[in-house]
Amino acid sequence: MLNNVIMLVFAMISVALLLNLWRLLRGPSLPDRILALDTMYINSIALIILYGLLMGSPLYFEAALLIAMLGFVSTVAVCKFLLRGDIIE
Amino acid sequence: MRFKPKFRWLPTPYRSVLLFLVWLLLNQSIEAVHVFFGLILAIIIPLLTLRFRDPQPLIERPLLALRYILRVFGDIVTANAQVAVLILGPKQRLNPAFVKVPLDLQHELPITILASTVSMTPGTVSAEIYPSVEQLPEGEPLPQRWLLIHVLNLKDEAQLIAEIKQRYEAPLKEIFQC
Amino acid sequence: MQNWIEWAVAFFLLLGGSFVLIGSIGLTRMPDFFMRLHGPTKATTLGMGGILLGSIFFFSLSGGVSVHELLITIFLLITAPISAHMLIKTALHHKLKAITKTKGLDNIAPAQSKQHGRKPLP
Amino acid sequence: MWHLITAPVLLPMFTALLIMLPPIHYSPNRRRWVSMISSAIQLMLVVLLLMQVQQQGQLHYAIGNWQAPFGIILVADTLSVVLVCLTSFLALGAICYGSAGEDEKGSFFHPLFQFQVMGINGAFLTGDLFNLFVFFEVLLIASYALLIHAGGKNKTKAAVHYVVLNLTGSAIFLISLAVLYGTTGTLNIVDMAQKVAQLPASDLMLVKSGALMLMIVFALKAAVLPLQFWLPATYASASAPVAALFAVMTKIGVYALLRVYTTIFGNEAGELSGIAADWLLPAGLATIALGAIGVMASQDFRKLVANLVLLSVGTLVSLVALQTQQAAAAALYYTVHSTLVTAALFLIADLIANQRGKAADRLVSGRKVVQPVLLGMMFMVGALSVAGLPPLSGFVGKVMLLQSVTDPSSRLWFWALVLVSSLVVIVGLSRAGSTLFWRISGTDTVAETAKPLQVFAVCWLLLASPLLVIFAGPLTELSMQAAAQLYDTKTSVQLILGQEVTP
Amino acid sequence: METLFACCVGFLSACGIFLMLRGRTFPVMLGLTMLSYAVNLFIFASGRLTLRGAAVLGTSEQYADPLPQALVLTAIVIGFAMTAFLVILAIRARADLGNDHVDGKLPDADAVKKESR
Amino acid sequence: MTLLWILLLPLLGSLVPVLTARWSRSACALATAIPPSVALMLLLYHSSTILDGGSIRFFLSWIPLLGLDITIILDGLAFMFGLLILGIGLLIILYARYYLSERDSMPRFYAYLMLFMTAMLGIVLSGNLLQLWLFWELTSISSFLLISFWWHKAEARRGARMALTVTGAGGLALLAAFLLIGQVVGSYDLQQVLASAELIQQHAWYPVILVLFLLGCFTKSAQFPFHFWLPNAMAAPTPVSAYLHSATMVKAGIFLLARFYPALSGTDLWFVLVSVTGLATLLLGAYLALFKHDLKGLLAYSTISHLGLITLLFGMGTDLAAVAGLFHIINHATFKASLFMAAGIIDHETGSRDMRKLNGLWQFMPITATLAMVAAAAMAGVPLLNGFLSKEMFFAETLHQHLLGSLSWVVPVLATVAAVFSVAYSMRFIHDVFFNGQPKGLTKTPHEPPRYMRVPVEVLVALCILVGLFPGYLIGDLLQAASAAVLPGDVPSYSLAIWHGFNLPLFMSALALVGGIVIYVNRKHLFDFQNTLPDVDALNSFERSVKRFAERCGRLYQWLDSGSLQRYMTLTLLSFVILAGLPLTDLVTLWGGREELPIDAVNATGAVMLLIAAFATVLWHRKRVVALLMISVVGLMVSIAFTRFSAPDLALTQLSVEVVTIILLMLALFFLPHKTPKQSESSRVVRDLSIASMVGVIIGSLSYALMTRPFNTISDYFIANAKIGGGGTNVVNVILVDFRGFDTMGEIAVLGIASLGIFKLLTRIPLFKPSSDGEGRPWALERHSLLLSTVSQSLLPLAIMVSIYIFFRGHNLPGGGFIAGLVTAVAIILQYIAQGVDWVKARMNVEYQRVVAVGLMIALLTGVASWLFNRPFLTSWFDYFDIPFLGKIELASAMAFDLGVYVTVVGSTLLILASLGKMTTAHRPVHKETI
Ligand code: NA
Ligand code: NA
Repeated sequence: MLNNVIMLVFAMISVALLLNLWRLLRGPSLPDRILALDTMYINSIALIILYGLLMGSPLYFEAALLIAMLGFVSTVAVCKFLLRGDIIE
Repeated sequence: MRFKPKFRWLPTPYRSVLLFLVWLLLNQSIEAVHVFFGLILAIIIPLLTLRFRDPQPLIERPLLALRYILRVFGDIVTANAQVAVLILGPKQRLNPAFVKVPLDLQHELPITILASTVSMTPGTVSAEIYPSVEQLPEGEPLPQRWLLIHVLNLKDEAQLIAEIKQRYEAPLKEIFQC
Repeated sequence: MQNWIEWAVAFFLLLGGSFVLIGSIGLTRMPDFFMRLHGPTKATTLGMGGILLGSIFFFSLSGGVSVHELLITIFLLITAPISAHMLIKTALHHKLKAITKTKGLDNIAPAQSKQHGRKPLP
Repeated sequence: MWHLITAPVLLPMFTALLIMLPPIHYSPNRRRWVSMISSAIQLMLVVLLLMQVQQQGQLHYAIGNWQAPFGIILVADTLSVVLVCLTSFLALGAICYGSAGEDEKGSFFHPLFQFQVMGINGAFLTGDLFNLFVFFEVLLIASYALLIHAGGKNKTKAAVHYVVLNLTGSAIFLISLAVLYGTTGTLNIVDMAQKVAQLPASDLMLVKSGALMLMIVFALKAAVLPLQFWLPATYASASAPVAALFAVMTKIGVYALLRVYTTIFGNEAGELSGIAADWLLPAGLATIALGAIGVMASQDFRKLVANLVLLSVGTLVSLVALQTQQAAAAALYYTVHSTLVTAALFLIADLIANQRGKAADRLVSGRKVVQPVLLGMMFMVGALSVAGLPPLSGFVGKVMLLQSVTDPSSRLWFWALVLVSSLVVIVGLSRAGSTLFWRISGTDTVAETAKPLQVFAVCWLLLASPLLVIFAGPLTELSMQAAAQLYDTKTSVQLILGQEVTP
Repeated sequence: METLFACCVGFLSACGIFLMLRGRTFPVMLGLTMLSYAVNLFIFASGRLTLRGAAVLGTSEQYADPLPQALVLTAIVIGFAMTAFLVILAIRARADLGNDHVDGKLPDADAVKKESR
Repeated sequence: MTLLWILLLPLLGSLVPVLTARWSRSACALATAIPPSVALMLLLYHSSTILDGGSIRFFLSWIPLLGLDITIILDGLAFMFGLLILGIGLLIILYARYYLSERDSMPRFYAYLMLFMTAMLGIVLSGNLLQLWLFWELTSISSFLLISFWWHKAEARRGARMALTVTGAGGLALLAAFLLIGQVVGSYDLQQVLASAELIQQHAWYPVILVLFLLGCFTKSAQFPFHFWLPNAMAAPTPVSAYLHSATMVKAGIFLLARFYPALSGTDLWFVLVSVTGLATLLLGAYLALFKHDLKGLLAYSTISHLGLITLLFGMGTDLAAVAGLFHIINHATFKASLFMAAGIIDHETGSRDMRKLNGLWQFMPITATLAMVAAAAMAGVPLLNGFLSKEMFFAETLHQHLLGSLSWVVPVLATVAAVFSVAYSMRFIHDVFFNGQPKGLTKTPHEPPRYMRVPVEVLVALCILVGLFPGYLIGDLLQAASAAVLPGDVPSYSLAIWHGFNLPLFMSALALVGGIVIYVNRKHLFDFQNTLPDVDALNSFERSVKRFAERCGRLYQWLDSGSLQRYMTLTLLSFVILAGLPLTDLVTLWGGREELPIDAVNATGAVMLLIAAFATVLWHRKRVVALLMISVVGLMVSIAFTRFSAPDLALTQLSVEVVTIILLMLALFFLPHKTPKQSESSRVVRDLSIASMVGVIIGSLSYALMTRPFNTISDYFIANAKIGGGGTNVVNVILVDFRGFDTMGEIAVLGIASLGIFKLLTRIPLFKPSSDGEGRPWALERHSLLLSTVSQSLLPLAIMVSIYIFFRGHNLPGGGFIAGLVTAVAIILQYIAQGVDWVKARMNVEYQRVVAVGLMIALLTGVASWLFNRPFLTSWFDYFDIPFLGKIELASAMAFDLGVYVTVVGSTLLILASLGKMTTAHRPVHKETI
């Protein structure tokens, strides 16, 4: 049963990722795209956690943690770029 | 309101506790080695990064803080259901709005917590805190500050403002005693 | 016991998955940027919480302890509002159009001109 | 004593780091002296290493005590150690020249210089293909940074091309390494040679593809037509000591070609033996032609010298393509000669440019140089040597390489190109020299005379040329011995892999 | 799966190469980044694809080939260093030469109308 | 050994004038003369052996591998030439002492002259082909220096370059010839070569060898059509002309003809090539000499003509002709050197060499005039002078040849014609200069030269007369010995008498004398005719053609190397397509037999996202920010792929690097345009697309082919030994820090160096700060967001905690120093982003380059530490310790190494990003900030 559930959730996340990609491509504005990218980062955390479940291995946890941290930093950086041009001032 | 730490070697006790827990969480173990190193790191890291922390009011009422956290968690869960409904429901029914909420809080940490809470709870996202006091000359009195929020589906502006102030801002003022 | 945990895992995973999906649907469906922002910021965060809880339960199935997923949840809870804040700031700065029926649009202007008597640094 | 083989890599690295740390980094003089003294020590150590190799034959050193083919090994045979000696000799000269003031025109001159030496030496000594890639990158990144030393539009412009092309080259390098690893399952050069010899038929073409890709990479580094475009601008715009050091950089490409296409795809590679020759020979010959054309076409002296480098590369690559022991020996001797003399010419060009006012090193009439006798003699020695005229080292090299070509069809082209290009070089250099020293316009103005360290550096490099002639007997023997060692893959396999090969 | 993987690698390389052939520094940097993704995947694939086999001892029965992974790690770091250098070099070139063309000068047709910024 | 000294003395002698430069001119000249005098004496010391027909040999091994050994052979031929070189050389030293003015650098002149003397002696004494070539080239070089002695004169520079070019080309041909000979014979030893005539002449390469050899000889000896350099070499000081261009260097080619006569002559090809060239040169030189108004020009063409004569003699192939050739070499050297010296005296004392100005000098300088007239008469072949004798022999030989078959009678006729012109120009030299009215427009009043300046001329003219009168007595033995050395067989009998009775040669001589006078008297018509011919100025046309050649090269080079990176890239990639692609076309199927893994929907989704994002990056690459976001997706998907295919370490690294790269690119974008202007023509786009797709197809195919093939790898060893040998369970990490730690050390060095380079790039950068973004929107006014700063402050300790965790687990689980370093760095960068440089700098004023150095040093010293245990560099060590209460703890040297990695990564990343970030702040690096 669990396997089927995991596959189902996989499908959900995949659809979510595709939706994010659609928004990313569609825009129309830059903030829209950044938002889409940020969401994509978070959704891929879900994806990786699910991989971990599927393989029964906790080895992928750090990747998820890192995406959470780094995705945040990169979103913030892009926003800062659009706001001020200069990220580090 | 208190800025000064009680112990010089433990300037931010709650942060240290948090770090200690994080270490145990990371290692998923309460073996002696990990506890030992966790303690050491929980003391050393705050000392190392102390300089990277602007003086902030310290938590005076930890229990209240815990209650606040639990309340916010609850709010997140319940309210997310509402948002889900809003998202999936017909778009025409939504009444988005920008609302400005006057702030009584003055310090950065409490304001940040408030703004974050607002963002995490249903239907609202913090947009701006203004005016910015970044370049405010020293000694000048702080002006009245506002929190601009975007609401996904506004029913009653006054009620929303009141709820935010009473449900979140007031406890924060208590916790930080400011 | 085993069975109960399995059910819990399934429940949390499905819950999480659904919220993640809903968040992304919101991102796709909503008519303007400000409204799109709500879905990912909240629903997705909660959804992540669900999935991570599911994961915690899952690994306890095999007898192990896996609680570090909590960290990710905490992390997301701290950062998601900030990301949202930065994004909406950017959107306001870019003067993105909100749909016409948005109320309080006049509240934006004062928030944008935030000089405080002094000239800003370059 | 058995760690001596690591010295050419570790000592420059250590020096670089030392120079960046207190208390050395405080004053320019300390940085200079540490750099110079360390280079001198390095030279002594590598000479010791050469003697060691002479006594004991090919040496190898398993880094981390992990034996080949599993760990990375350093291999010191005569070929590689001679080239390391060459690098150390050259580096000492170039550092002395730089220490006369050029080093303070930008930051980190000495550390970067030492890092580059580290990369070059590592590339010569490593016995592992991926490690070769790493050292290529070390020397490349250091060269990028050194190229822009002292700044200027031309440098920036040249650097963009140089960097982008080399990055492409690095990407190709990685792909070819992956192909070779994916088929042979190893990265050690000698081990790969063994594996290639026993390759299943279905993998042959894959390996060939990878091997030829590798040739692109090395040809790009060596600057062989049509991959040579980065060279003239890069060498001509780099500041003098840097350009001098760069003179050895192309030779690393040649060395890698020689190593890989003799050891791995050499005579014992079965189906794949000699796959590079068909491509390399025409490319090398065309490069000779291009270099000669470039020498005639050059509008300034440094460009001219850069084209001389190109010419020498063409010659060397043609020799490599011949895949004979004699050719390899000739290539080694010629490498030593051409590297030192072109390096010296870069320095001389700088001295001349400094004394000719606005005309600098452009081949137009200009101010009279302040030290005509000194610079004239230096120029003369360098020019004679590089043109392959007696009594300096060029002629020995030329005779040796002409003699080494015995295959009738390649001889015709090779001889024709080498001899005609020699003539063109004579014409080009005599034009350049007479313009630089003899076509005088404008009034004499006081310009800075060459500093003692600079003069020493140039003499140091130029001195090599007569020495290479006087001791040509033993040195050619040494080259021959190096070539023999290079071609003796069987002994290498035995020494490095021992009896047992399979893990 | 291998087919799909190979297609991705090939497509990424093609995209990277196309971008590297552009005339401005920024697309070249993008192309380089893309190409290094492709190269990294390529090296990685030279150890063959393995599901459920992270090369951590005791976690599975069959391990993915660890050596290409180590090589890719080295390649990633070196690629990062190189890209970083190129990026700053591009800035420097723009500052020194007044435009962001890889040749340091605008092609003739374009030289007439000034840079947009 | 004395032989070696004959060579070494002049070489050392080239130092003497430099050392004695401060002495008086006479003392300097005297000192310079000592070494060649001694050498001459040494040479004469051997005269008895040589004149008896013997030879002396000296051997010193030098470069046996090349067959180049120092071999000196003194035989008759070498002896004869040695006498000429040293003897005339000494006279030239004396002459030059007076010829050179105070302004000229006498030491420099003498040094060059001695160098030349050495080279020339080297040629004639060489017993080894390669050694001979060595000295051959040295003569070219030293003659270049001597011709360009007055370098401030354009014609001197040009003449020197021209001579160098022509003789240099010949030298290279000669080298080729020698190498071929060496390969045919199997030795470069002269005696062996000379003994292998048959071998050489029957070899298929003989024609090539001969042509190359003759190219060398003819260029040096100014034979038609390479004669043009010699007249232009007259820009040299006259002593040089007298020495090099009449007596010695130009004879080097002739010498070679004589030297290799036994080995190469005797074939039809030799006859045709040598004699026809000689004949043509003889005629052309004689004819043109008449029309030169420059005294030295006349002599130069006359020299060409006489060299042609000698060449013709050697070409005829009879033994007697060779003897005559040798004889004429001596004679020509004596009279031509004296004529040149006389011309130099005239030039010196009148300030002009133009025969149109020079007239009636007899009255001003009767002694010099007499000497010159005697020498000119010898040149004309007037009886009782040495020139007459050899010319007689020459005429006789022309009658005995069968060069042109039935037309062979043409040769003596043409020889006579040439002799006619020879008489005519000699007449002109005598009459036009010393008589023919009064000088016109001279700047000086002519007078006799200093006493000793005339001595050399007197000596040579005396020789002309004495040899003319007593040939057998004076020169017989020498000629005999030289002939014996040249001729393979026995020397034929010949008589060096003045009178052979009335015969055809005598008649030809008489005809020449009369004809010459007639022509000279009627020269007006001939001059008029000559004036109608186009004037060929060899010097200018040579300069022009060199210039045109250079320009052509320039254009060709420009065309090849257009300075366009796109073209370079295209070429590079095309090479890739060809070289990597061609072998693949030989592959029947890409599939290698390994079964594929099944595709699942999630992977397919990931792949689709990757492809779409990559495509979008390309599609929108001109909107740079958008492209940046798209490529982030690609990076993310690549990381996920790594996760999917069991490479967690890769995923972690890729992710961290990805984010840092994006931040970097964004920092960069601030200084770059935000949009790429549309520029590429569609043809270029199509071209690029096709290249890109070809490369893509090749890489994809290779990848597929690899993945579907089974293979054996050394990796099994790593898996087996990671724990027991490396002490870690994360095999990838153990490979990184242990098995292949050396790679990692190189890799962090690269990172460190890159950061230094970046720091360098940013110093003194001329900055401009855009005031608005790509759409012209001004930047937001608020610098730092309150929320962001507050949160980033609290994230820092958390991130550091995480990085410490990642660092420590790396050895056993995914993680390690590199990733930990990047996490730390990103956390600090977040502080920079959130609160700015000032804020961070106030709290942490670290010079990151120092951090980089420390990190690398830690890694390096960790590696070196294993030396203490007598283990190779980077040998790892680990052990487990039982600590009370805490339990078992593993300590490994790999951790120290990884710490180095960590510190380097933090330092480098921050150095890169913070340096760039600082560019827009008050803290931006200034020039002074070195190291
Ligand atoms: Na006259
Ligand atoms: Na006259």
